[in-house]
This record gives sequence, structure tokens and C-alpha cells, in this order.
Amino acid sequence: MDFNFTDEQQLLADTVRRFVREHYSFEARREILQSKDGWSRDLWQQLAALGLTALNVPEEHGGLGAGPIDTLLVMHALGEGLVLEPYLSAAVIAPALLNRIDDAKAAADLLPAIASGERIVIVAHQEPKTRGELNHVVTRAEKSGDSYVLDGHKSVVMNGGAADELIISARTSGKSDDRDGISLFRVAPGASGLKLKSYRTIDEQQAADIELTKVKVPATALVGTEGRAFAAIEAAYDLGLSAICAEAVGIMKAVNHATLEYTKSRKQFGQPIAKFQVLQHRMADMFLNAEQATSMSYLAAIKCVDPDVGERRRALSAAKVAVGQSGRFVGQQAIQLHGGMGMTDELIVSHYFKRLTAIDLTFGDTDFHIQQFVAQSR
Amino acid sequence: MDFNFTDEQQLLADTVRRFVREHYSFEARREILQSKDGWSRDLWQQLAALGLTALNVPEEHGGLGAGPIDTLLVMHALGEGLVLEPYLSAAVIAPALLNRIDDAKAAADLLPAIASGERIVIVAHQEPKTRGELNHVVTRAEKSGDSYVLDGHKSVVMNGGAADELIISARTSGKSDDRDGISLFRVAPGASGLKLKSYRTIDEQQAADIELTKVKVPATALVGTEGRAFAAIEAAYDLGLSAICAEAVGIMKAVNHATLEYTKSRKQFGQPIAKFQVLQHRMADMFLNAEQATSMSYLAAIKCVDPDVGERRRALSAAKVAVGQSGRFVGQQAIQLHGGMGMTDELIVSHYFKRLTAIDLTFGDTDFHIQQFVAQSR
Amino acid sequence: MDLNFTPEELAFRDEVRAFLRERLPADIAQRIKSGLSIRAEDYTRWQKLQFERGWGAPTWPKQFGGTGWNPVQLHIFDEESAAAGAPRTIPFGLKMVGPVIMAFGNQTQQQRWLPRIVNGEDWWCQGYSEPGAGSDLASLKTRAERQGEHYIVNGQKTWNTLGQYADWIFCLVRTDPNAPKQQQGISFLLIDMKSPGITVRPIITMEGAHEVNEVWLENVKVPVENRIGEENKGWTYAKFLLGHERTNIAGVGASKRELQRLKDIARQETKNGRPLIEDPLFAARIAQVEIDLMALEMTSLRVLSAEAQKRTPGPEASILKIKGTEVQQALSELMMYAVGPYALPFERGSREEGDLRSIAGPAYAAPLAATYCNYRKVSIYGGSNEIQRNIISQMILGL
Amino acid sequence: MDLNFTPEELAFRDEVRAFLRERLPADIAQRIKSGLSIRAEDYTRWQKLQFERGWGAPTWPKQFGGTGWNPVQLHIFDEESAAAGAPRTIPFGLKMVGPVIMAFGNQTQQQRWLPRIVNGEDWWCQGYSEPGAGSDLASLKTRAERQGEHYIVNGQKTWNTLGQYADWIFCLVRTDPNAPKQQQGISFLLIDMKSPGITVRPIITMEGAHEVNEVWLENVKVPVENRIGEENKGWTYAKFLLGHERTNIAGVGASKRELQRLKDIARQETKNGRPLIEDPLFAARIAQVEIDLMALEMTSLRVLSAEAQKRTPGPEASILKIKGTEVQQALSELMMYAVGPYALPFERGSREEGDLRSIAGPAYAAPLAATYCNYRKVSIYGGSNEIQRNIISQMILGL
Repeated sequence: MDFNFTDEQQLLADTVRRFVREHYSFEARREILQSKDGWSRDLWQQLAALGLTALNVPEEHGGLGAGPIDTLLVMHALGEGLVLEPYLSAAVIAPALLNRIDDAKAAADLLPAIASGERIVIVAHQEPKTRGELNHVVTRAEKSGDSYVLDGHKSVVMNGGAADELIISARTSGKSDDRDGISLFRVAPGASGLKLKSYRTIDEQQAADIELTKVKVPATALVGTEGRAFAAIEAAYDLGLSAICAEAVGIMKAVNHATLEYTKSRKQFGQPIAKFQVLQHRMADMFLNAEQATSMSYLAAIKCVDPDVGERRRALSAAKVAVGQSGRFVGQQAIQLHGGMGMTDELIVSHYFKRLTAIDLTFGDTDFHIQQFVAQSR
Repeated sequence: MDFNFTDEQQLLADTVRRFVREHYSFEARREILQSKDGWSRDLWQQLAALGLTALNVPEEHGGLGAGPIDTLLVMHALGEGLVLEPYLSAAVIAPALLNRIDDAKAAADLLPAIASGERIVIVAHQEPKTRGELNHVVTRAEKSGDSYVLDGHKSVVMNGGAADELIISARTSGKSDDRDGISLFRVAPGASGLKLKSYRTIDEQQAADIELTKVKVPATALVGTEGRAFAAIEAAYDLGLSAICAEAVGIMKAVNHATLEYTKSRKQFGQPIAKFQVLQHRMADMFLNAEQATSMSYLAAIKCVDPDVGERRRALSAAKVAVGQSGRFVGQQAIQLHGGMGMTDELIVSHYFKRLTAIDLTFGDTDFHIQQFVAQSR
Repeated sequence: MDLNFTPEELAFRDEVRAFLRERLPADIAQRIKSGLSIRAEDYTRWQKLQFERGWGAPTWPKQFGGTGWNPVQLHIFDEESAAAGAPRTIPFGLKMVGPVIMAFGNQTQQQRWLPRIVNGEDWWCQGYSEPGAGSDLASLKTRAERQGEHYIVNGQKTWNTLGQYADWIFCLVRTDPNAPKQQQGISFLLIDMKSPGITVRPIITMEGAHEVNEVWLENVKVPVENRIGEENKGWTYAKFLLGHERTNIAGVGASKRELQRLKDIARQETKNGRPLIEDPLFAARIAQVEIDLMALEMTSLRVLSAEAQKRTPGPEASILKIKGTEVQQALSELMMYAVGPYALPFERGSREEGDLRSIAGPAYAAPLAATYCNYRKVSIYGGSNEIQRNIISQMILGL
Repeated sequence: MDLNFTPEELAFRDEVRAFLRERLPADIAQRIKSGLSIRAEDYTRWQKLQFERGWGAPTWPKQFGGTGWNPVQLHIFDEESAAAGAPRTIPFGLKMVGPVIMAFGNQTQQQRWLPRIVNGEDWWCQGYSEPGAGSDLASLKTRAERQGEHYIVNGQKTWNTLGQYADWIFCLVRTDPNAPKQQQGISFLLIDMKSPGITVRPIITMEGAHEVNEVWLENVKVPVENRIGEENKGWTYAKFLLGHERTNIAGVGASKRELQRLKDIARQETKNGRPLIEDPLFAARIAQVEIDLMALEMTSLRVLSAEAQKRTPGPEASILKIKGTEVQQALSELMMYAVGPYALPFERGSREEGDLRSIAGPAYAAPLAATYCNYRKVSIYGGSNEIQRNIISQMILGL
């Protein structure tokens, strides 16, 4: 049993932290938000230059073949900076999917370009009625001759608008909640019949809704075996869930630090408000919450590649619940302790709060994962 | 709209409060607890002398024919004294049942004796699998000739051991959860085949389990119409639920007072612990909880006789939830703020805590009533 | 002890309902019931309509153009207005400066300012909060120096709500910097927002709204006759004002309306293929907030009847502030969770300019996350809930 | 970062399991798994069995008869012992006075007292709390006056756990009443419980148990050689002692065992005719405490590995105390609610002398309400959870 990071991991963490400190000040971030896209290709290339986009790509495809712990460290650091670039979608979930799905050609085509940062590949899986379950796919793909025709609706696809290429899940057989019968297809964002509407989310990240109307793709666009994509999708989102937990923890640590500094400097009734015992205990509880969330983010990173699916999903749901509850408490109390200033767009604390709120609503909220946990504990 | 008590009601409240202050000091109560029965017939007679046992008996039967608000005031005051006599069972639920069930003879037989305090009549209804639902009756009564034979098990019957006479619910037809087919029978505690085991509960009140094995009673023992007792049972326990909410509020007020006094006198680190802001806010929340519970106990008293059953049950479940949650918070925090002293049998605060705990487990706990409330809100 | 209304009270309720049915503009009610924020012109439009009916100042005595209603009538009016989707009262004129002018202003001042509040011609804003003085109001720094028949005012106010629309601002200013206690040496001035030297700078909140401002005062000339009451006695008037700010603070009527909206949304949303409102955990969460709201309503009715008995509520208002805001925040949070991922799509101004179309997902989802963010303020303003607990432990528990 | 045990660690775990399987008395394990409290003779019996195996002092270095185990081995031993239903370690000898004697006692004292702790011959109890000195320990009043080669001790100690069985008590006493700071002038004495002048008076707790006592000392003669370390330096040793009191404070192993008991009970109980464990609300409550326990376990493992790296945990122990006791209380509460009305029947001593019969209802229900009451203490003793939050805000947050 060992709870230490390797020297390489420490180095990685320091690198990302330095990058965030140097290139992701609150002001720099504000400028990026002024831009139309709301994120920066430039900074994406810099992340690539640091090898971060190669992290989850295996070595034979020009990647680093690193593990979930490395991803945890990166996401933790990116969280502190509220980084806007599509790292989770394009450098975690997409490569994880391609690693897991058995498709040498797709892997050889896409992984090197993902590793180098040339191509941004986005997985479009979630649909309007989804609250976190991964087996709900209504979008259909009908085989006709040597091509497939896709019809359906993908909703709130993280960073969908950033995609150079989309990997879209669609049902080739079965009922809308079956695990079998789900297939993946490579689709160009510009494909005819594909309507992509990109928008910002409450936390100023990017998402998109994608309408598919008779979108025709060649049979070669199929990724992996027809109807057998579920396990790979699950594996990809399991890593994604562990990664977003790490991001939330990075944010909580930063929020707590900001709140501590603010309450030490803000004076009321002739003393810093940090002198009031009620606020001291509140901050102690915020610290406790962040520590428990940290522990669960470690558990998630360790378990998210566990071959025992039940054990894996159970640990991940537990982590999402713990992180969701901690993030909610820490975020809300940070605003409360900042008082009116916490309500303003001027201070970073409200941006931390909004991202923590969005994270709880992503990949299934607390109630959803409590029920998943109960189901897995049977 | 009017939230005032009448002068008569004020007078009633003062009378009971004075009685409790004069006859129910913590020490006096301790002595009663030393006795074998764990309650006092003497004091019961004194309660009768004050007319309190006549409160819920209609005037034509020698009672006062008072309403639920009067019962609220009495229970509130008795709560402050943690009174051990079977007031709720014998002076609230039993007469309420006899008022509601259509049986002139039973009423004429029993109500005057209840009013005068001569006879203690206890309703035995709850069974082992009951968590608050009133329609679950497995105990059966088989008609044979001009008598009935009762078989079954009544569990945790409040003050069962104090009964001069029992009114036992049993099923004359239908399945174990049907509302129809429940009947009531007058049974002597000494009846052959009736095994009554009396014991104390965690809050030092009295309860009993009653085993019925071929207990034979004459057909005249039937109270009301065969198979039609449910509505009367529900009405009786609805008044009981409103009454126990009022008792809990009386206790909460007393607990908060005791905690305030203790924290003002107890010194640590050179000052009264009541000077610590964290404890001040804790006590503010204890106060808030007691106020909200007070409001809901009023609502319960007003609604518990509402002819609209759905509206009535909905309000009562809401009140039980609010009172249960407040009582739990107030009780637990009172112990915490008393520190080690709160854990001891010596101070009354631990006895208040235990009674509040027992009340939450009586007539259905918080979760049970949340689910009832949801069902009634459909 | 009786929850039922008297025949007179019932008749009054019907009167109120009829008025709301006939006169409340449908577009305003629609915005409110869709969770959108209300525009200044809508508030004013509604104020003028209430004035036409003679109900421009429900909380005021008849002699000043009010209705002279008793607390029960007021309760009925607030309940029915909220249920019908009428905008809440903007408190600065009717509930803050108005009562101060009535209590401490001279007749000239009363005749000059009060009617224009009732008929909706003047929009008022508040000038008490300052950057350094939040909960600790008395530490304010804005200076007013007497020059002949004028005060020259310099300083900065903040958390000024909707001041961008205001004709007048009431300000607490320091007229005696050398007073021994900081509560002394404060005066209460009414200032024309068109006065030279006043600059209003927007404060944008996290959801992108422009509800509050900084107000900068540079050598603003204010006639002495705009001072209410005595010089250096302003703190007395301020405390009086903050006492009145608390009326209807529980916001029971509005929360009941929001509870219905939550249930409507939960009926339309699904989870595991069933209506969300049937999900056991979510149903329990709705039940919990509904029960808290029932308790809050009963508590506020108790406070109300205590008022009616002229037993003044006093610090009990702190109970209503804490519990009322807890319920409001719980409702806004549950609504957001009810729509899941579709709470995320966000367009700045969607709550302000919103026309019920949404970027993605159902229309009712569009404003929910913004509202959740916006409602974090309610446990902060009007004396944070921590301050309220201080008040309870000091004024009620005597600690 | 690796949660898996090394082959060595796995081998050690098997060794521990084998020992527990072969030597842990079935009647003791049965009492523990039934939620009954353990009798003094049972604790001693188990201590002697551990001693026979050479495991009498798992937390001690070899030189004093300990096992010299590393933190991971200790963790494994605690986990397995708890899971098997072994009694918890009574801390007063092994975890409190023992480490103090090792660190500050002279060789004679070490040879005199340490072996009898390890072999279970001496039962120790604590004498630091006083009626006026709870969280504020340093304000203790018990006096010790030097008379030649003895101290004459007078005073009163309280919250003395299981002192009715004790052979020895360690006491903090004031040897210099005139010291400038109250932390100064305190000495650390070991006192034979058979000494004339010692009276032990039971304190009965709300559930009727006799776990704690008042200890009165009247002119008790204590040889000077029973003083540990220097005169008037006792506060240093006391702080050292309280630091050690916190080891394994999270109680993860025991809580895991109790979680299983909760689930067993919830499987046997029914609600609306279905197993209670399938009730959506109750299942969610179990899930919540299980998730909190998972987080607690991970946190305590992190603290553990920090120790292993000789990065001493320090104030992090406060995290484990707060979260550990919250989980223990939640478990005891859920078990009580699980059995509903059958939690109510109560017989004094049912938890102590309990032989698994119950007055009414299922046997497993009998001790639950008493345990719930008893567990209110865990957030009070060992430094109340409020004190722990003070420690976190001061020592960790630097406030």
C-alpha cells in the first residue's frame, strides 16, 4: 500500500501547475472568454507541446501511455485555473475510447493526431433524456448498402463545437436502453444533415447540441464492431468521471484558499471576519470536505481501470457523490463567506462556484449516483 | 384568522403548568420511577381532580368536550414535566376512539369512568410489523356462536400494563392490510389466553406486548359495527399524533431553556461557554427548530379533526416530520452542548433527549411520514 | 386559534383576486411564472395600475395615500399577488424611505415625496451600503459637509439595487466625523439622481445580470431641506428603516408559486423513463421543502397575528429571514437539479431579456441555473443569515 | 499510489487472520457482533491471549515488549481484529500511560510498569479530567503537596472510564499553585488504586450504564518515585499523551463491522411488506454513511502513509476524530431507526449483561436504543468535535 506519487508524477504536476500559473491568470482567462470560441487553439498547442495531449495515448501511437493517476494530477492542476480548453473531452475521453475499442485503423488514424494536438476528436454520446446512464441511446444508424444513415439528437455534448472530428454513438439494433446494439461512427462536423449548435454553459465552458437528420456515412466510418461499443464507451466515461472528480478537487482547494485569504483581509466590526468562530468552523468544514473529496478522487483514479465492472462503477459512483456533495458545500459557503463580493463576476470565487455546480450536473448528479451505488451494492 | 388562545385555554394551560411545577419536579419523578409500576395512580387521580381526564370526554358523558387545542396545551405542559402517567393513551386516544365509534353502550359504559379517572382504558392496536400504518391488522377474531375468539400479537402498546380494560383491534374479515374488516373488542387484561408482558421503554415510559391465544369474548364485547372500525381508529390516532407533537414541543422548549442556562453557567477557558459564537448560533438554530415545530404542532391541532381525510393526514404527516426532525436536532445538540454532563442520568436533559427520541419512533418515524406526505400530495 | 378567514376577510380576498384577474398584465404574470426577472418598466406599469385602484401603498396609512389595511389584509394581498404572478414590491420607496419620511419628515417633505412614490412617478434606490460597510453599516465613510444651505457630499455607495433606473436615492452620510461613537454623526439625505457629480457604475453578478451598482458621489450639492429629521441623528432613522425592510421577508406567497413551478417541471422531466416527480429521492426532497414551507407559513402567520395584537414582532423577523431564504434557495436548487444537464446551456441575459425560447433543451430549463446563482444572494443581503443568528442569540436568547 | 498490499503485507494479514480464527474466544466475538458491551474480564482475557502470541502491545517498539509493527501492519491488525469481533484496545495503559513511561520514565519505572501492561496484569485508568476542567484541561485543581519522599494528593477527578476495575491511575496534579501560567506547575503521577484515601463513585449514564466514575482523592500518599519525569513539567507529558490517544481514532474497522450489522438488520426488517433495505429512502441513508465511511477510510490511509513516511500526521488526527465519530453516530442511529418501535423496549443493563434475549421484538433490537444513547459521547470525549474544529482552524488553517 502506497499513497505517494512517483517523481515523474510530481514533475508532471509541477509542470501543469506552472503552466496554469504562467498562462492562466484570471485576467488571461477573461480575455480568452472574450473570444468567439471561448477557448484558445494557441493554448491547446502549448498543452500539446508539454505533452499533455499525449498523456492518454499509448506509446505505439506516439503517446505517453500514462495512467489515471497522471490524469488526476493534470486535471487537479487544470481545475485550479478553470482552464477552458477541451482537455477532458479531447485528451481524456476520446483517447480512452479509442484505446478501449478494438479498431486498429481508427486508433492509427486518430491517436497520433490527438497526441500531437493536431486533431480534436470529440465523443458525442449523451442524449436529451440522459441523466448519467450510458446505455440510453435512441439515435439510430441504419445500414443501407455500404453506408450507414444516422438519425437522432445528441445533447449538451461537452466541447462539441471544438471538434475537428466527431465520434457519434448510435443504435444499430436493440431497444433504447439496451447495452448491446450500440455502435460508434466517425462523422465530420460538416457532414450534410448534421446540425451542430454550439453554446456556452453556466460555467462558461462550451457545449453543443447535435441534430442528425439522415446523416450518411460510409460503412468504413464504423469504429469497432457493430453493436459492441458499450464496454468501450463505459470505460472512456469511467476515466472521464475519475478525471472530473480530480478537477473538482483542484477547484475546491483553490476556493478554500481564496476564502481563507478573503476572510483574513475583510474587516467588519473592527476585525478580520476570519476572527469570528462561526466562520472559522465553517472554513474547517470546508477543509474537511475538500480532504474527503481528495481521498475519493484518489479512490476513483485507482478504481476506474478495475477489471471488475461492478466494483469499479460502485467506487466511481461513491466518488461522484462525495465530490458532488463536497463541491456543493464548499462552493456555496465560499460565496456566503465572501458576502456581496462573492456574488460578483469580478472575483474568481463565483467562477469556481459555477464550475463546481456544473460538475455536479455532469456525468450524473449526486442523487443519480447514490441510486447507482445502491444498485451496485446489492 | 386568529392565533390566540381563549382565556379558558390560558387558564387550562396555567393549571397544568402549575400542577407539573408543584408535583413533577425531577426528584419527584425519579421517585415515581423507583416504583414497580413506574407511574402513580395517586397523581392520576390528581390529574382527574383537575378535570384533565375529562378533557376529551363529551359533556353528555360527564366530560368537558374540549377540542384538540386544549389537548395541545395540556400535552405541551405535561411534556415539560416528562409526566409518566398514561395521559396520551388513556385520556386522549381511548376517549377519542369511543367518541368516534358509533356505540352508545360502550360510550355510556366507559366514557364517564374515563372522565372521572376511575377506569384506565387502553387501545391495543399496533402489531409487530407496523411502522405507523394503521390498516395493518393481522390479529384475527373469529365469530363462533355468540362469541368471538381472538388470536394474534399486539406490540409495544403504550401503557398496556396500566389498563383496567383493553380495547383490542382484530380482523373479522379481509387481508392483513385492508381497511375494511377491522373490528374492536373490549377485553379484560386478565382474560384467559391473554398474555400481557409489561416493560419500560428507553424513555422510561411504560409499554406492553400482548399475546392473544384463543381469547374468547362474548359477542357483546364488540365495539361498534363489525369490520367498520378503521375510521374511528384513524381519528383516534390522528388526535394522538397531534397530541404527541405538542408534547414534543413542550419538551423542546424545556430543553432549550435548560441548555441556555447550562451554557451560561458552565465556564471553560475563563468564560461561560455561552460566549462562544459557535454555540450561540447552535442555540439560535435550536430555537429556530423549536419555533418551526411549535407552528406545525398548531397546524396539527387545527387539522387533526378536518373532515377531509387526505388534507388531514397530509398536515399530520408534515407535522410529524417537522417535529421529528426538530426534536432530533434539538435533543442531540442539547446533549452535545452539555458535554459529559449531558450524558449522565443525573441531569434532566438526557431524559428529555430520550423522550424526544422515543417520540420520533412513535406513530411512524420521519421517513415513514415523508413517504405518507408524498403519497397524500399526489 | 383558527386558520379560517372571517367572511369579511374572504370578501376582501375575492376583491383582490378580481383586481388581479382584471388588471395584472398577462405578459408580466407570464414572465414571473416562467422564472424570468422583471424589467423596471414592468414594475412601474404595475405600480401605476395598483395606484389607479387606490392600492398604490398597501402598507401605508390612509392619510398618506395608503390603503390602511390590517396585517391579515396585507397577508391576503401578498399571497394573492404572488400566486397570480404579480411582481414583488420594490422596497426602496414604499417600504424604506416612505416610512422614514412619514415618521420623521416634515409636512413639506411628506407632500413633496410621498405621493410620487404611491403613484409610481418616482423610482427610489438605497444609499446605505458602502464597500467597507456591509453588515457593519455604521462604519460608513461618505462625507457631507455643510456649505450654507447645502451639503457637499463625497463618497462611494455600493450594492445599490436597480439604481440605474432611479430618480432619487436616500443616503446615509457622515456629517460629524468627530463624533465619539460611529453611530453618531450620521445624517439621512434624499438626493436627486440627476444631480451633477453622481456616477452609477454597474456591478455585474456571476450570472451576468445588472441588478446592482456602485454609486460615486463627487461634490454633489444637496439642499439642506432634503435632510430628513435632525442632523447627526440619521442612525436612528436608519434602524427604523431596516426594521421596515423586513416586512413580508418570509416571501411565503412567492415560494408557494415557485414550489408549484418545481412540481410542474418535475412532472415533465423524466428519470429512468418515469416522471421525475415519482422518483423516491426527488419526491422526498420536494416533500422536505414543502414541509419547511408549511412551517414557515405558520410561523409567519403567528408573527402576523402578534403584530395584529400590536405585540410588535421585533427580532422574530430574523426567524422569517433565515427560514424564508433557506426555502427560496432550496427551491431554486431543486429546480436546477430537476432538469439535469439541460440546466447547463446558458446565454447571458436569458433571464432578463428571456422570451422563453431556450438555446437547448426545454424552455423552462433556460433560466434555472442563472436563478440558482442569483439566489445565493438572499442569504447574504438584508443582513446575512449569520448576522440574523447573532440577532437571535442576542435579542431573543439574551446572550 | 497503490491500494494493494505487498506480498509481505498479505502474508502478515493471513497470519493475523489465523491468530484471530484460532484464539479469539467465540463468546467475546459474539457479544461484539451483537452490539453488546464488553466486560472487564473479557478485555483482560483477550489481552492475555494477545500477550501469549507476543502481540500484547501492537503499537509499542520491540525493546519494551511491543511488536515493532509498521503503520501498515498496525492498520491490517486493527482492521482484521475489528472485523473478527475482537474487543477494541482499552487505551489507558497501552496507548496513554505506556507511551509516556517509555518516553519520559526512568528505567526502573519502565521495568516496573510496562511489562504488566503488556501481559494484562495491570488495568490502568485515567486521571486527567476534572469537574471544572473538561475541554479546558489545564485548569485542573487537584493538589499534590510534597512531604519528604511522598506527595499528598487531594482533589477530584471525573469521566474516569472503567476505573472500578483499575489497579493503577495516572493523574495530572498541581504541584505548584503559584506558577504564572496554569499549564505550568503540573506534575504527572502514577497512583495505586488500592491507596488509602481513594474513593471511586459511579457516574450512571443515560442508558443506565456504569462506564465512568468520579475518583475522589483524600490525603492520598504517593511515593515520589511514582512521578514521571520532572516536577511541574507534567503538561508536556499530558500533551504527548493526548497526541497518542488519537491513534486509530477513525475506528474504520469497527465502523465497517457495524455497517454490516446495519445491513443485516435492514435485510431482516420489513417496510410495507418489503425488506427495509429495499426502501429507497433507507437504502439511500445506508449508501450515504457507507460512502462517508469509504472516504474516511481513504483519508485515514493517507494519514497512515504520511506517518509511514515519518511525516507526522499532527492536526490531521482532528479530521479523523470528527469524521470517524460522525460515521459512528450515523450508524448507531440508523440501526435504531431500522427496527422502528421495537427499538423502544428497554431493560437497564441489557447492553452490559445482555444474553441476546430481548424483552420484546427481535433479539438484535434489544441494545440498539441504548447504543444510540451511549454513542452521543463520541462527539464529546477525547476533545469535543467543536474543539477539533478549533484545532483545525488554528493548526491547519492558521486562524
